Amino acid sequence: MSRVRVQIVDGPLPREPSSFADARSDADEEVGSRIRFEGIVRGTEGGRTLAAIEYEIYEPMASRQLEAIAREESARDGVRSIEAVHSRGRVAVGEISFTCEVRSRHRAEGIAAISAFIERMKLDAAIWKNPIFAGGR
Amino acid sequence: MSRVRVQIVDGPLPREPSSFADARSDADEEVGSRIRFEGIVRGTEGGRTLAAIEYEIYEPMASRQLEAIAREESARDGVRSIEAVHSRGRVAVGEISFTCEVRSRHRAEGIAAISAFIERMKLDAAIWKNPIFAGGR
Amino acid sequence: MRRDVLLFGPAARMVGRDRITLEARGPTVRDVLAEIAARHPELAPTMGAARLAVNHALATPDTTIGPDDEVALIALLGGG
Amino acid sequence: MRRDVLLFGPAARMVGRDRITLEARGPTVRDVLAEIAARHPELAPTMGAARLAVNHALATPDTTIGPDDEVALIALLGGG
Repeated sequence: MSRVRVQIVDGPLPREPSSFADARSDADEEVGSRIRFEGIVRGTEGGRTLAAIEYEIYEPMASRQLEAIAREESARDGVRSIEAVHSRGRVAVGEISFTCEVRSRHRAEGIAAISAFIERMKLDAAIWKNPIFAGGR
Repeated sequence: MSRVRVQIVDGPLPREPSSFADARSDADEEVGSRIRFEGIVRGTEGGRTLAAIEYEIYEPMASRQLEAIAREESARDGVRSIEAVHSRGRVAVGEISFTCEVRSRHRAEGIAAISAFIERMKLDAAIWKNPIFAGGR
Repeated sequence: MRRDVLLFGPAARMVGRDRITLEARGPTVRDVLAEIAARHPELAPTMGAARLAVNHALATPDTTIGPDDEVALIALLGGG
Repeated sequence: MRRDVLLFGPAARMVGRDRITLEARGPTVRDVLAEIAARHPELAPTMGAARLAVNHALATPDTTIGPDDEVALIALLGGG
Protein backbone atom coordinates (compact mmCIF):
# COMPACT_ATOMS: atom_id res chain seq x y z
CA MET A 1 0.00 0.00 0.00
CA SER A 2 2.95 2.30 0.50
CA ARG A 3 3.85 4.93 -2.04
CA VAL A 4 7.31 5.85 -3.19
CA ARG A 5 8.63 8.77 -5.19
CA VAL A 6 12.20 9.62 -6.12
CA GLN A 7 13.35 12.65 -8.04
CA ILE A 8 16.61 14.21 -9.26
CA VAL A 9 16.32 17.99 -9.60
CA ASP A 10 18.75 20.55 -11.03
CA GLY A 11 20.16 22.94 -8.42
CA PRO A 12 19.08 23.59 -4.82
CA LEU A 13 15.80 22.21 -3.50
CA PRO A 14 12.93 24.33 -2.22
CA ARG A 15 11.90 23.95 1.38
CA GLU A 16 8.43 22.52 1.04
CA PRO A 17 6.39 19.81 2.62
CA SER A 18 5.79 16.66 0.63
CA SER A 19 3.36 16.78 -2.25
CA PHE A 20 1.85 13.56 -0.86
CA ALA A 21 -0.10 15.60 1.69
CA ASP A 22 -1.72 19.00 1.57
CA ALA A 23 -0.77 21.74 3.96
CA ARG A 24 -3.09 21.17 6.89
CA SER A 25 -4.55 17.69 6.95
CA ASP A 26 -3.24 14.25 6.01
CA ALA A 27 -5.77 12.38 3.89
CA ASP A 28 -4.43 8.99 5.03
CA GLU A 29 -5.97 8.38 8.47
CA GLU A 30 -3.38 5.71 9.25
CA VAL A 31 -0.58 8.27 9.25
CA GLY A 32 0.41 9.39 12.74
CA SER A 33 3.96 10.49 11.95
CA ARG A 34 5.61 12.53 9.24
CA ILE A 35 9.38 12.94 9.33
CA ARG A 36 11.29 15.13 6.94
CA PHE A 37 15.05 15.28 6.63
CA GLU A 38 16.82 18.10 4.80
CA GLY A 39 20.50 17.88 3.95
CA ILE A 40 22.14 21.29 3.68
CA VAL A 41 25.54 22.25 2.26
CA ARG A 42 27.79 23.27 5.16
CA GLY A 43 30.27 26.14 4.95
CA THR A 44 33.46 24.15 5.48
CA GLU A 45 34.94 20.89 4.23
CA GLY A 46 38.07 19.51 5.86
CA GLY A 47 38.80 22.92 7.41
CA ARG A 48 38.54 24.81 4.09
CA THR A 49 35.84 27.38 3.31
CA LEU A 50 33.33 26.14 0.76
CA ALA A 51 31.32 28.17 -1.75
CA ALA A 52 29.18 25.29 -2.99
CA ILE A 53 29.06 21.62 -3.76
CA GLU A 54 28.52 20.35 -7.27
CA TYR A 55 26.67 17.06 -7.26
CA GLU A 56 27.46 14.65 -10.03
CA ILE A 57 24.84 12.00 -10.66
CA TYR A 58 25.20 8.94 -12.85
CA GLU A 59 21.81 8.40 -14.42
CA PRO A 60 19.70 6.35 -14.74
CA MET A 61 21.68 4.29 -12.24
CA ALA A 62 21.23 6.68 -9.28
CA SER A 63 17.45 7.05 -9.73
CA ARG A 64 17.03 3.30 -10.03
CA GLN A 65 19.03 2.76 -6.84
CA LEU A 66 17.11 5.38 -4.87
CA GLU A 67 13.82 3.91 -6.05
CA ALA A 68 14.87 0.40 -5.06
CA ILE A 69 16.00 1.55 -1.61
CA ALA A 70 12.77 3.54 -1.12
CA ARG A 71 10.67 0.57 -2.17
CA GLU A 72 12.50 -1.77 0.21
CA GLU A 73 12.36 0.61 3.18
CA SER A 74 8.69 1.40 2.55
CA ALA A 75 7.94 -2.31 3.05
CA ARG A 76 8.61 -1.88 6.79
CA ASP A 77 5.49 -2.44 8.85
CA GLY A 78 3.63 0.84 9.30
CA VAL A 79 5.45 2.85 6.63
CA ARG A 80 2.95 4.53 4.27
CA SER A 81 5.15 6.59 1.94
CA ILE A 82 8.72 7.60 1.21
CA GLU A 83 9.61 10.56 -0.98
CA ALA A 84 13.20 11.54 -1.73
CA VAL A 85 14.63 14.33 -3.87
CA HIS A 86 18.32 14.89 -4.64
CA SER A 87 19.97 17.87 -6.29
CA ARG A 88 22.14 17.61 -9.37
CA GLY A 89 24.73 20.30 -10.14
CA ARG A 90 25.69 23.27 -8.04
CA VAL A 91 24.17 23.87 -4.58
CA ALA A 92 25.51 26.84 -2.60
CA VAL A 93 26.38 26.80 1.09
CA GLY A 94 23.19 27.02 3.19
CA GLU A 95 21.02 25.54 0.46
CA ILE A 96 19.27 22.19 0.49
CA SER A 97 20.76 19.38 -1.61
CA PHE A 98 18.63 16.46 -0.44
CA THR A 99 15.26 15.86 1.18
CA CYS A 100 13.60 12.69 2.37
CA GLU A 101 10.14 12.48 3.84
CA VAL A 102 8.58 9.42 5.43
CA ARG A 103 4.94 9.08 6.48
CA SER A 104 4.16 6.20 8.82
CA ARG A 105 1.74 4.93 11.42
CA HIS A 106 4.09 5.56 14.33
CA ARG A 107 7.27 7.49 14.85
CA ALA A 108 9.58 4.50 15.42
CA GLU A 109 9.27 2.91 11.97
CA GLY A 110 9.44 6.34 10.35
CA ILE A 111 12.75 7.13 12.03
CA ALA A 112 14.09 3.65 11.20
CA ALA A 113 13.09 3.99 7.53
CA ILE A 114 14.47 7.50 7.02
CA SER A 115 17.76 6.61 8.75
CA ALA A 116 18.17 3.42 6.72
CA PHE A 117 17.29 5.18 3.46
CA ILE A 118 19.96 7.84 3.99
CA GLU A 119 22.63 5.39 5.12
CA ARG A 120 22.03 3.11 2.17
CA MET A 121 22.02 6.04 -0.26
CA LYS A 122 25.38 7.25 1.06
CA LEU A 123 26.83 3.75 0.83
CA ASP A 124 25.62 2.75 -2.63
CA ALA A 125 24.01 5.45 -4.75
CA ALA A 126 25.94 6.72 -7.78
CA ILE A 127 26.13 10.32 -6.53
CA TRP A 128 29.34 12.26 -6.01
CA LYS A 129 30.26 15.53 -4.33
CA ASN A 130 32.63 17.95 -6.01
CA PRO A 131 33.48 20.69 -3.50
CA ILE A 132 33.84 24.20 -4.90
CA PHE A 133 36.04 26.14 -2.50
CA ALA A 134 35.66 29.85 -1.88
CA GLY A 135 37.90 31.66 -4.38
CA GLY A 136 38.00 28.88 -6.99
CA ARG A 137 38.44 25.10 -6.67
CA MET B 1 25.25 28.56 21.10
CA SER B 2 22.19 26.46 20.48
CA ARG B 3 18.74 28.01 20.37
CA VAL B 4 15.59 26.59 21.84
CA ARG B 5 11.93 27.53 21.41
CA VAL B 6 8.86 25.86 22.86
CA GLN B 7 5.27 26.87 22.24
CA ILE B 8 1.78 25.72 23.19
CA VAL B 9 -0.79 26.69 20.55
CA ASP B 10 -4.59 26.40 20.55
CA GLY B 11 -5.92 23.89 18.02
CA PRO B 12 -4.17 22.14 15.11
CA LEU B 13 -0.73 23.27 13.96
CA PRO B 14 0.06 24.60 10.50
CA ARG B 15 2.44 22.67 8.34
CA GLU B 16 5.34 25.07 8.03
CA PRO B 17 9.07 24.97 8.25
CA SER B 18 10.73 26.39 11.34
CA SER B 19 10.87 30.13 11.76
CA PHE B 20 14.55 29.71 12.66
CA ALA B 21 15.40 29.49 8.96
CA ASP B 22 13.98 31.14 5.89
CA ALA B 23 12.55 29.16 3.03
CA ARG B 24 15.57 28.54 0.85
CA SER B 25 18.84 29.06 2.67
CA ASP B 26 20.03 28.38 6.21
CA ALA B 27 21.89 31.37 7.64
CA ASP B 28 23.91 29.18 10.03
CA GLU B 29 26.71 27.68 7.91
CA GLU B 30 27.36 24.98 10.51
CA VAL B 31 23.94 23.42 9.88
CA GLY B 32 24.09 20.40 7.59
CA SER B 33 20.91 18.68 8.78
CA ARG B 34 17.37 19.78 9.50
CA ILE B 35 14.92 17.19 10.79
CA ARG B 36 11.26 17.89 11.35
CA PHE B 37 8.82 15.56 13.03
CA GLU B 38 5.06 16.06 12.78
CA GLY B 39 2.68 14.11 14.99
CA ILE B 40 -0.74 13.66 13.40
CA VAL B 41 -4.00 12.47 14.96
CA ARG B 42 -4.76 8.99 13.60
CA GLY B 43 -8.28 7.85 12.73
CA THR B 44 -8.58 5.02 15.23
CA GLU B 45 -7.74 4.46 18.90
CA GLY B 46 -7.94 0.95 20.33
CA GLY B 47 -10.05 -0.18 17.36
CA ARG B 48 -12.62 2.63 17.73
CA THR B 49 -13.13 5.40 15.16
CA LEU B 50 -11.91 8.76 16.36
CA ALA B 51 -13.19 12.20 15.42
CA ALA B 52 -10.50 14.15 17.24
CA ILE B 53 -8.23 14.29 20.25
CA GLU B 54 -8.57 16.99 22.84
CA TYR B 55 -5.21 17.80 24.39
CA GLU B 56 -5.24 18.90 27.99
CA ILE B 57 -2.14 20.79 29.12
CA TYR B 58 -1.21 21.70 32.66
CA GLU B 59 0.49 25.07 32.43
CA PRO B 60 2.99 26.46 33.17
CA MET B 61 4.31 23.02 34.12
CA ALA B 62 4.21 21.55 30.59
CA SER B 63 5.98 24.50 28.93
CA ARG B 64 8.67 24.49 31.61
CA GLN B 65 9.23 20.77 31.11
CA LEU B 66 9.43 21.03 27.32
CA GLU B 67 11.86 23.93 27.61
CA ALA B 68 14.06 22.01 30.04
CA ILE B 69 14.10 18.95 27.79
CA ALA B 70 14.85 21.06 24.71
CA ARG B 71 17.65 22.86 26.52
CA GLU B 72 19.21 19.58 27.67
CA GLU B 73 18.94 17.88 24.27
CA SER B 74 20.29 20.94 22.48
CA ALA B 75 23.49 20.58 24.53
CA ARG B 76 24.41 17.52 22.46
CA ASP B 77 27.51 18.10 20.40
CA GLY B 78 26.57 19.49 16.99
CA VAL B 79 22.97 20.44 17.80
CA ARG B 80 22.27 24.07 16.82
CA SER B 81 18.56 24.51 17.55
CA ILE B 82 15.46 22.72 18.79
CA GLU B 83 11.97 24.09 18.24
CA ALA B 84 8.86 22.31 19.51
CA VAL B 85 5.18 23.24 19.30
CA HIS B 86 2.30 21.34 20.91
CA SER B 87 -1.43 21.80 20.39
CA ARG B 88 -3.85 22.48 23.21
CA GLY B 89 -7.55 21.63 22.82
CA ARG B 90 -9.24 19.89 19.94
CA VAL B 91 -7.26 18.52 16.98
CA ALA B 92 -9.23 16.60 14.35
CA VAL B 93 -8.13 13.36 12.71
CA GLY B 94 -5.49 14.06 10.03
CA GLU B 95 -4.38 17.31 11.64
CA ILE B 96 -1.05 18.03 13.28
CA SER B 97 -0.90 18.12 17.09
CA PHE B 98 2.85 18.35 17.61
CA THR B 99 5.94 19.40 15.69
CA CYS B 100 9.60 19.27 16.60
CA GLU B 101 12.43 20.54 14.45
CA VAL B 102 16.12 20.06 15.09
CA ARG B 103 18.95 21.74 13.20
CA SER B 104 22.39 20.21 13.64
CA ARG B 105 25.80 19.82 12.08
CA HIS B 106 25.25 16.21 11.06
CA ARG B 107 22.26 13.93 10.76
CA ALA B 108 23.20 11.53 13.58
CA GLU B 109 22.99 13.99 16.48
CA GLY B 110 19.84 15.52 14.99
CA ILE B 111 18.07 12.15 14.92
CA ALA B 112 19.31 11.36 18.44
CA ALA B 113 18.09 14.72 19.78
CA ILE B 114 14.65 14.62 18.14
CA SER B 115 14.08 11.01 19.24
CA ALA B 116 15.14 11.75 22.82
CA PHE B 117 13.04 14.92 22.97
CA ILE B 118 9.88 13.08 21.91
CA GLU B 119 10.47 10.09 24.21
CA ARG B 120 11.11 12.32 27.21
CA MET B 121 8.07 14.46 26.43
CA LYS B 122 5.83 11.39 26.28
CA LEU B 123 7.28 10.08 29.54
CA ASP B 124 7.19 13.24 31.64
CA ALA B 125 5.37 16.23 30.17
CA ALA B 126 2.06 17.25 31.76
CA ILE B 127 0.03 16.72 28.58
CA TRP B 128 -2.97 14.40 28.31
CA LYS B 129 -5.02 13.04 25.43
CA ASN B 130 -8.81 12.95 25.63
CA PRO B 131 -10.08 10.94 22.66
CA ILE B 132 -13.30 12.18 21.08
CA PHE B 133 -14.89 9.23 19.33
CA ALA B 134 -16.96 9.57 16.17
CA GLY B 135 -20.60 10.05 17.20
CA GLY B 136 -19.85 11.48 20.68
CA ARG B 137 -17.46 10.38 23.40
CA MET C 1 -4.18 18.12 56.62
CA ARG C 2 -6.81 18.29 53.89
CA ARG C 3 -5.45 18.80 50.42
CA ASP C 4 -6.72 19.27 46.90
CA VAL C 5 -5.13 17.18 44.16
CA LEU C 6 -5.69 18.15 40.52
CA LEU C 7 -6.54 15.39 38.03
CA PHE C 8 -6.20 15.42 34.24
CA GLY C 9 -6.98 13.31 31.19
CA PRO C 10 -7.86 9.63 31.72
CA ALA C 11 -7.43 9.89 35.52
CA ALA C 12 -9.98 12.71 35.68
CA ARG C 13 -12.37 10.64 33.54
CA MET C 14 -11.92 7.56 35.75
CA VAL C 15 -12.74 9.50 38.89
CA GLY C 16 -15.36 11.70 37.21
CA ARG C 17 -13.82 14.90 38.59
CA ASP C 18 -10.79 17.08 37.87
CA ARG C 19 -10.01 17.67 41.55
CA ILE C 20 -10.14 15.43 44.61
CA THR C 21 -9.78 16.39 48.26
CA LEU C 22 -8.23 14.06 50.78
CA GLU C 23 -6.51 13.83 54.15
CA ALA C 24 -3.17 12.03 54.00
CA ARG C 25 -1.42 10.37 56.98
CA GLY C 26 1.70 12.46 56.50
CA PRO C 27 3.06 15.48 54.62
CA THR C 28 5.12 13.75 51.93
CA VAL C 29 4.39 12.93 48.30
CA ARG C 30 4.52 9.25 49.25
CA ASP C 31 1.78 9.76 51.85
CA VAL C 32 -0.48 11.57 49.41
CA LEU C 33 0.02 8.98 46.64
CA ALA C 34 -0.85 6.21 49.16
CA GLU C 35 -4.01 8.06 50.18
CA ILE C 36 -5.08 8.57 46.54
CA ALA C 37 -4.64 4.84 45.90
CA ALA C 38 -6.62 3.95 49.05
CA ARG C 39 -9.51 6.34 48.42
CA HIS C 40 -9.79 5.85 44.66
CA PRO C 41 -9.51 2.17 43.77
CA GLU C 42 -10.67 3.10 40.24
CA LEU C 43 -7.20 4.64 39.79
CA ALA C 44 -5.36 1.58 41.10
CA PRO C 45 -4.16 0.30 37.69
CA THR C 46 -2.46 3.65 37.04
CA MET C 47 -0.92 4.32 40.46
CA GLY C 48 2.18 2.17 39.90
CA ALA C 49 3.64 4.75 37.51
CA ALA C 50 1.92 7.80 38.99
CA ARG C 51 3.85 10.79 40.30
CA LEU C 52 2.87 14.09 41.87
CA ALA C 53 3.74 17.54 40.68
CA VAL C 54 4.17 20.05 43.49
CA ASN C 55 3.97 23.65 42.35
CA HIS C 56 4.34 22.56 38.73
CA ALA C 57 7.47 20.43 39.18
CA LEU C 58 7.70 16.64 39.41
CA ALA C 59 8.42 15.74 43.05
CA THR C 60 10.26 12.79 44.59
CA PRO C 61 8.42 10.51 47.07
CA ASP C 62 10.20 12.13 50.03
CA THR C 63 9.27 15.70 49.13
CA THR C 64 7.31 17.42 51.90
CA ILE C 65 4.25 19.27 50.64
CA GLY C 66 3.49 22.67 52.20
CA PRO C 67 -0.04 23.79 53.08
CA ASP C 68 -0.38 26.21 50.15
CA ASP C 69 1.39 24.07 47.54
CA GLU C 70 -0.46 23.17 44.33
CA VAL C 71 -0.54 19.39 43.89
CA ALA C 72 -1.37 17.51 40.67
CA LEU C 73 -1.48 13.82 39.82
CA ILE C 74 0.82 13.08 36.90
CA ALA C 75 -0.34 9.78 35.43
CA LEU C 76 -1.41 8.41 32.04
CA LEU C 77 0.36 11.12 30.08
CA GLY C 78 -0.19 11.40 26.33
CA GLY C 79 1.74 14.19 24.68
CA GLY C 80 2.90 14.14 21.08
CA MET D 1 39.79 -6.64 -24.80
CA ARG D 2 40.03 -2.88 -24.52
CA ARG D 3 37.37 -1.27 -22.36
CA ASP D 4 36.27 2.17 -21.30
CA VAL D 5 35.58 2.76 -17.63
CA LEU D 6 33.67 5.90 -16.57
CA LEU D 7 34.99 7.88 -13.59
CA PHE D 8 33.12 10.37 -11.39
CA GLY D 9 33.71 12.79 -8.54
CA PRO D 10 36.97 12.49 -6.57
CA ALA D 11 38.18 9.52 -8.65
CA ALA D 12 37.82 11.55 -11.86
CA ARG D 13 39.71 14.43 -10.23
CA MET D 14 42.50 12.11 -9.03
CA VAL D 15 43.03 10.70 -12.52
CA GLY D 16 42.33 14.00 -14.28
CA ARG D 17 39.84 12.40 -16.67
CA ASP D 18 36.26 11.15 -16.55
CA ARG D 19 36.99 8.05 -18.65
CA ILE D 20 39.93 5.64 -18.77
CA THR D 21 40.64 2.92 -21.33
CA LEU D 22 42.42 -0.27 -20.38
CA GLU D 23 43.02 -3.89 -21.36
CA ALA D 24 42.22 -6.32 -18.53
CA ARG D 25 43.59 -9.87 -18.21
CA GLY D 26 40.12 -11.37 -18.12
CA PRO D 27 36.45 -10.54 -18.67
CA THR D 28 35.25 -10.26 -15.05
CA VAL D 29 34.66 -7.30 -12.77
CA ARG D 30 37.54 -8.58 -10.61
CA ASP D 31 39.92 -8.48 -13.59
CA VAL D 32 38.94 -4.93 -14.52
CA LEU D 33 39.24 -3.66 -10.93
CA ALA D 34 42.73 -5.24 -10.70
CA GLU D 35 43.76 -3.55 -13.95
CA ILE D 36 42.47 -0.14 -12.78
CA ALA D 37 44.48 -0.50 -9.54
CA ALA D 38 47.62 -1.53 -11.50
CA ARG D 39 47.39 1.25 -14.09
CA HIS D 40 46.28 4.03 -11.79
CA PRO D 41 48.25 3.97 -8.53
CA GLU D 42 46.76 7.42 -7.76
CA LEU D 43 43.46 5.57 -7.15
CA ALA D 44 45.06 2.95 -4.88
CA PRO D 45 43.75 4.40 -1.59
CA THR D 46 40.18 4.16 -2.90
CA MET D 47 40.28 0.76 -4.59
CA GLY D 48 39.70 -1.27 -1.44
CA ALA D 49 36.05 -0.21 -1.31
CA ALA D 50 35.61 0.35 -5.05
CA ARG D 51 32.99 -1.51 -7.08
CA LEU D 52 31.99 -1.50 -10.71
CA ALA D 53 28.59 -0.77 -12.15
CA VAL D 54 27.85 -2.73 -15.31
CA ASN D 55 25.01 -1.29 -17.36
CA HIS D 56 23.95 0.91 -14.42
CA ALA D 57 23.78 -1.86 -11.81
CA LEU D 58 26.34 -2.70 -9.12
CA ALA D 59 28.10 -5.91 -10.17
CA THR D 60 29.70 -8.68 -8.11
CA PRO D 61 33.42 -9.51 -8.63
CA ASP D 62 32.55 -12.62 -10.66
CA THR D 63 30.26 -10.84 -13.11
CA THR D 64 31.42 -11.24 -16.71
CA ILE D 65 31.43 -7.99 -18.66
CA GLY D 66 30.24 -8.12 -22.28
CA PRO D 67 31.94 -6.17 -25.09
CA ASP D 68 29.20 -3.50 -25.33
CA ASP D 69 28.49 -3.14 -21.63
CA GLU D 70 28.81 0.27 -20.01
CA VAL D 71 31.25 0.13 -17.09
CA ALA D 72 31.61 2.73 -14.34
CA LEU D 73 33.85 2.91 -11.27
CA ILE D 74 31.74 3.32 -8.14
CA ALA D 75 34.06 4.74 -5.46
CA LEU D 76 34.17 7.70 -3.08
CA LEU D 77 30.42 8.27 -3.18
CA GLY D 78 28.93 11.35 -1.57
CA GLY D 79 25.17 11.58 -1.82
CA GLY D 80 22.98 13.38 0.70
